[in-house]
Amino acid sequence: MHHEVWHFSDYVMLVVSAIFINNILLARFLGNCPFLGTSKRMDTAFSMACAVTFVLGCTGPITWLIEKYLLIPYDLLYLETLAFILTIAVFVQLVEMVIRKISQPLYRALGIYLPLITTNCAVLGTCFLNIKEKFNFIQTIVFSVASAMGFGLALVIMAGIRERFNFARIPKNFQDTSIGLITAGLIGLSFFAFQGLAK
Amino acid sequence: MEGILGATVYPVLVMGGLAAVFAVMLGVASRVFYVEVDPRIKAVEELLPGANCGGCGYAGCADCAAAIVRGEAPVNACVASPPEVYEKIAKLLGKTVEAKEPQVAHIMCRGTKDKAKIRFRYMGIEDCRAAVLVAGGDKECLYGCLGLGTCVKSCPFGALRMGENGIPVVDRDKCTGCGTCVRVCPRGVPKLIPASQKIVTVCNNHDAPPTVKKICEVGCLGCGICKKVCPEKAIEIVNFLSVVDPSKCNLCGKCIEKCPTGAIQQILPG
Amino acid sequence: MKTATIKGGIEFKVERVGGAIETLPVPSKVVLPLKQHKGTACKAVVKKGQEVKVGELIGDGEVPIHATVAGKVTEVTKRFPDIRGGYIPAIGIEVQGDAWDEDGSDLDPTSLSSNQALETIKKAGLVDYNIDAEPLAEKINFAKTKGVKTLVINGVDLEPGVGICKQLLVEKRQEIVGGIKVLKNVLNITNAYLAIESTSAQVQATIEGAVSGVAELVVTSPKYPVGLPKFLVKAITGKEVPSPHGRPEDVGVVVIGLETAISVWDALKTNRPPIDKAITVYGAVNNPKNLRVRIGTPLKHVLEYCGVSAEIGKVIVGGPMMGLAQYSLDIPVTKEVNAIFIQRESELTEISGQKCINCGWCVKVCPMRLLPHIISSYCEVGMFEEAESYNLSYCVECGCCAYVCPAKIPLVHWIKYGKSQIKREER
Amino acid sequence: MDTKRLVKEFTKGLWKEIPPFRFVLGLCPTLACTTTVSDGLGMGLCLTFVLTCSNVFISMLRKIIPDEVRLACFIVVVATFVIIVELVTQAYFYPLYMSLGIFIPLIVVNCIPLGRAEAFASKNSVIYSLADGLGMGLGYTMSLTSLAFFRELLGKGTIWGHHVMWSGFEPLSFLQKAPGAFVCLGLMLGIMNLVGSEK
Amino acid sequence: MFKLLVRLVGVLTGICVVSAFLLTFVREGTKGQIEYQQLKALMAPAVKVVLPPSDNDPIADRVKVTIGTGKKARKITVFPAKKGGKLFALAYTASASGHGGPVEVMVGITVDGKILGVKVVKHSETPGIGTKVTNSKEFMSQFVGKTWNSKIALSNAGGDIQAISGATESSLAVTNAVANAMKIFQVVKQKLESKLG
Repeated sequence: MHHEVWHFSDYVMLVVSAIFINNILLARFLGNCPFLGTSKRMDTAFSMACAVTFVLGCTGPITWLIEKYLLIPYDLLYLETLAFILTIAVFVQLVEMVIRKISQPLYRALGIYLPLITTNCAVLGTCFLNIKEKFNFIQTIVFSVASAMGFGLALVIMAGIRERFNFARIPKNFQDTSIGLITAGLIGLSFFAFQGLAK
Repeated sequence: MEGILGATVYPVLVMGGLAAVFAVMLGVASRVFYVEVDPRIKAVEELLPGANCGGCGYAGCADCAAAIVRGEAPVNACVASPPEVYEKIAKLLGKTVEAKEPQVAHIMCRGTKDKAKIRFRYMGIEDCRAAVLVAGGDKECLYGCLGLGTCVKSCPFGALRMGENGIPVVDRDKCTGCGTCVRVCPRGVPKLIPASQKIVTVCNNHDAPPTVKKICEVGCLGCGICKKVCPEKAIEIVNFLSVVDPSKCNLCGKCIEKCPTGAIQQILPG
Repeated sequence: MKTATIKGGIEFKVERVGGAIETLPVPSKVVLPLKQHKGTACKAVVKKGQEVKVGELIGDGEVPIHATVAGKVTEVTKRFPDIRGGYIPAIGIEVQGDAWDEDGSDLDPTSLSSNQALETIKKAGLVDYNIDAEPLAEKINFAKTKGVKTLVINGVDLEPGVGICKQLLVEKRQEIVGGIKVLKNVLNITNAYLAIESTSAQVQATIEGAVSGVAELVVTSPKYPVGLPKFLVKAITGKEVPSPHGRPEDVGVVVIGLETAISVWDALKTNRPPIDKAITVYGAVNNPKNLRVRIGTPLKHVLEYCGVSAEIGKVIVGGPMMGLAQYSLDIPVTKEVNAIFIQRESELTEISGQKCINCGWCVKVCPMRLLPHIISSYCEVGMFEEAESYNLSYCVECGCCAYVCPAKIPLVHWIKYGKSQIKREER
Repeated sequence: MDTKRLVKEFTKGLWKEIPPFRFVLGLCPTLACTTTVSDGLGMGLCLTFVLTCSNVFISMLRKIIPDEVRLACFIVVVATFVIIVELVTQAYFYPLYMSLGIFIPLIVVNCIPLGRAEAFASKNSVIYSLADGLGMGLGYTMSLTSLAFFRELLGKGTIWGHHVMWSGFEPLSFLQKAPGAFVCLGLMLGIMNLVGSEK
Repeated sequence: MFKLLVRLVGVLTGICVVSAFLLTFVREGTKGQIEYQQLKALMAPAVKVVLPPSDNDPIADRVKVTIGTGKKARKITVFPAKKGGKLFALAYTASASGHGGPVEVMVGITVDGKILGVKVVKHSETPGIGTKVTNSKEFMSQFVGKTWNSKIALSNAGGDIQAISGATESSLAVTNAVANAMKIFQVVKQKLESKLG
């Protein structure tokens, strides 16, 4: 990203790239455990996608601020991992507490997926990528949300396919996770086609 | 403040500060946003591995624990736990088998293909529940076993197998008396009986005697001979079907002798 | 003249059975089930050995049953095979005569008041021959309480090949017009349509001329299942009958069969209950025919008359698409029977056990615009909630999907199974 | 101290509960860091170190950590060892560090250390936790190495960088890409189930 | 409530402080080695091109010198090449802005101030156009032999460096970068020699 000034089209390209070309799940291998765990049913998958989008939309910018105003000035870059994961863990726990108190329906729909997010490498991974790609604050927000949407897209596609597994005669030993992984591979293969979108 | 010790000042201050702020936030939030939860959920959660792997299909161990306590998920819902954990959870929730007379399922029909009359050739889906939708089933008898094995397929313990003549057979060693077969059978042919019951009327037909005579060679006619000959008055005729009360039965075997169709059977020796 | 059609459906290349409606000779024995309508069975009011006259009341209940022949009651049984597969009470009569004792009255039905007409309809035991054989008096009363504004006379033969309505439109034009007038009068409405399947322009013009001033003629495309009330209402008035349990009356329309209108006219004019029924007998018979059959005539007698040559595979009452296969030829023709279709042994299809290949043909023909393959697949694996989320209960069971399925999947059977399981779970 | 139990806790991770095959956990590095045997082995050993150390320390601290900050504390402990690994690999195994890239810091959100911390170390004494961590870590290393073996052999035609396939062998480069990793793991899982179910 | 807070803060802060303290030691212990590894990965190929073979490892023997004073002060890493323990050449990087961003070049210079070689280490020029310059050995060889006080400029600016046609901007950037490097040669050399002792 060597442009100094970013135009609208650059942001569009960033979003397209994060969702399709470098899909966080299928191309970058981040967030696979919840991917396989929560893609068995469409409603679960959708809730998880929403929860991840919300958390990443918040923690992406927060970690960026921590990096910029705490770690860089005091030359503590080696503590990045520690500071980021601590922030994410605490943030997720806080949000869970708040949602549980203020809205039971929302908690049933979203909150119960929050503990899964702490251990979701897609979240921490995206925070690292924000720093690695030297994004500014706005780009960080856009990239974080777009990455989470890419995660959600892959999750929902997978859930749609896995719901249909019920109709298929899958050999017993390959049922569930095994066929899930193979399917994920095939989805990933089809996402290769999007690489033509980038220059 | 020189040298290596000096270098530790900022990291310690920054991380310590961050941690202190977070700890205060969490501590305050945990009080302000305190929500009462069923202590059993917490207890079950303790027993689960806590890996939040999502393998059970629920969102994390806490959710799975809640589902187990609510009774939505089986005690063994967690795929990542060894059997000991299941036992512990069952104990915790008081879901152990109570000390009562164990029950087993028994197929209350002997109307095999050669004994019970068939009305037509059924050509539909291999499932009893679907078969009853087609003109009420292919047997003349509207109470008997259709023999398509829905109970066999649905038994979670593999305790049922299809016999040679199209009537399922219960493996009494494997049967836990869970009653799944009773629930799935569209005609209620399997019934739960006390595991010690030895004499049973193996029929489910409630038709009047002349009708039964016409449609099945081995059905209970509801003629009442067994009731008459029973010295212990252990047999009742309920809606043209004889029912043996095992608590009164003294195993004299007179009913078996006299039954014109052989519907009353001794199913256990002794 | 309006035209109407539906989305989806199938255009069968089968000719409708033509020819004048022949009267079938009365058999030596008739059986009259005490339930020939949708509802509860009647109670027999005659005993074994009793002599009955034509038109004598033999079963009393919400829809009374009358003797259709003169003769001696040979049996009053509680367990006679039913068209739907169970057992129902029935009365057997040995035939001694088939004519009315005295001439019927010659009234002017249009002069009767609404209540008088309804009373007669009820007493005559009329049912709506359209589908399901609903008790007509009840249906009219229901329509009135719903404030129905539109009457649709369904002159479309639902099943492919059936030619009854087509033939009645030629033979009974006067009675049809009279019947519509009476029904409009009874329902106290002015707006009526007569729906017929498209035929030659000349015939259409004749009918239009006959009904002009009484009802507007609607010509439907020759597509199955446009004859189902739900689709007729949608095609004619544009109103959607709410699914899954809604009725045309809910949107202010009442749909009544063509033959029903004729029977109403006849019953009011002569003050007699109906004793015969027009049916089409076709399929694997030597002479496919439109027949007027005395109610209670066993199927065996009908088939013998039409000459069944090849070994019979299935005898289906109603028609190939939505009909019910019969296991006993002792079952009589009742008010519920519109047609008898005979399938050859060689034409029977076994279930293949193959999985859905997602060709989408069922989706293309489904007139309810559902996804039959997904619904049936969910039913197959026991996921009924998911099937319901694809509107399982909206299915009208017209059978188009199963007819076109190249994998020979019994889609309708799976769907019926799913519906029954959902009902079971609700209980 | 019970030697038998110690052996049991150690060996269970090697076959009976071998991650990620038995529980589908820690998938991201399993997929991303197995293009070559050396990467797989390196990643596995890094994780083994983190897992063992964090297990030991969490086991030691298990009595003083309050419930409200349990997750945060666990994650800090794990993160500390992850950073140590990160710094050490960077200093002495630079090529490995470069090829594992973002996945070294991401060990912190790997479900295995955190899961073992929650499930085992927080409930058991130090010595068993050590055995558990070591066993699980080595099991994970074995899994990664074997997966990497197939991916490198068939995807590149090499093992440990040496050409071993016959000349003219056309590598299935698909296996080196993301989709290939999913498919390969899915197939291995299915075959593992087959072997496991026969027992 | 207060007691709980103290405990929460105490434990979490305690663990974090201990962790940070510990990590600082690890970091201090590995710092030099990490820098060496990074520079080796980044600079070693360029150093190899611009400096002739030497007895020592120029990366390991790197020296940091400060150029300028006050706000303009910046640190430059210099890679010395020695033979028989005696400094005979040095290499360092300098940059100038190009078409897509800064272009960084590594310049190898003898102790007398004669250029031994030039190599681009970092650039973001347009692939296919700017890279014609950055990858061109002929273009780079034009600098060889120039001394610290000779004029280093493109031919159209009065110098004798021939730009590559179609990529003037990139040619200019490289030339400027080399010129920038030569400007500070004297200072760098002095500071280096004083540091090496």
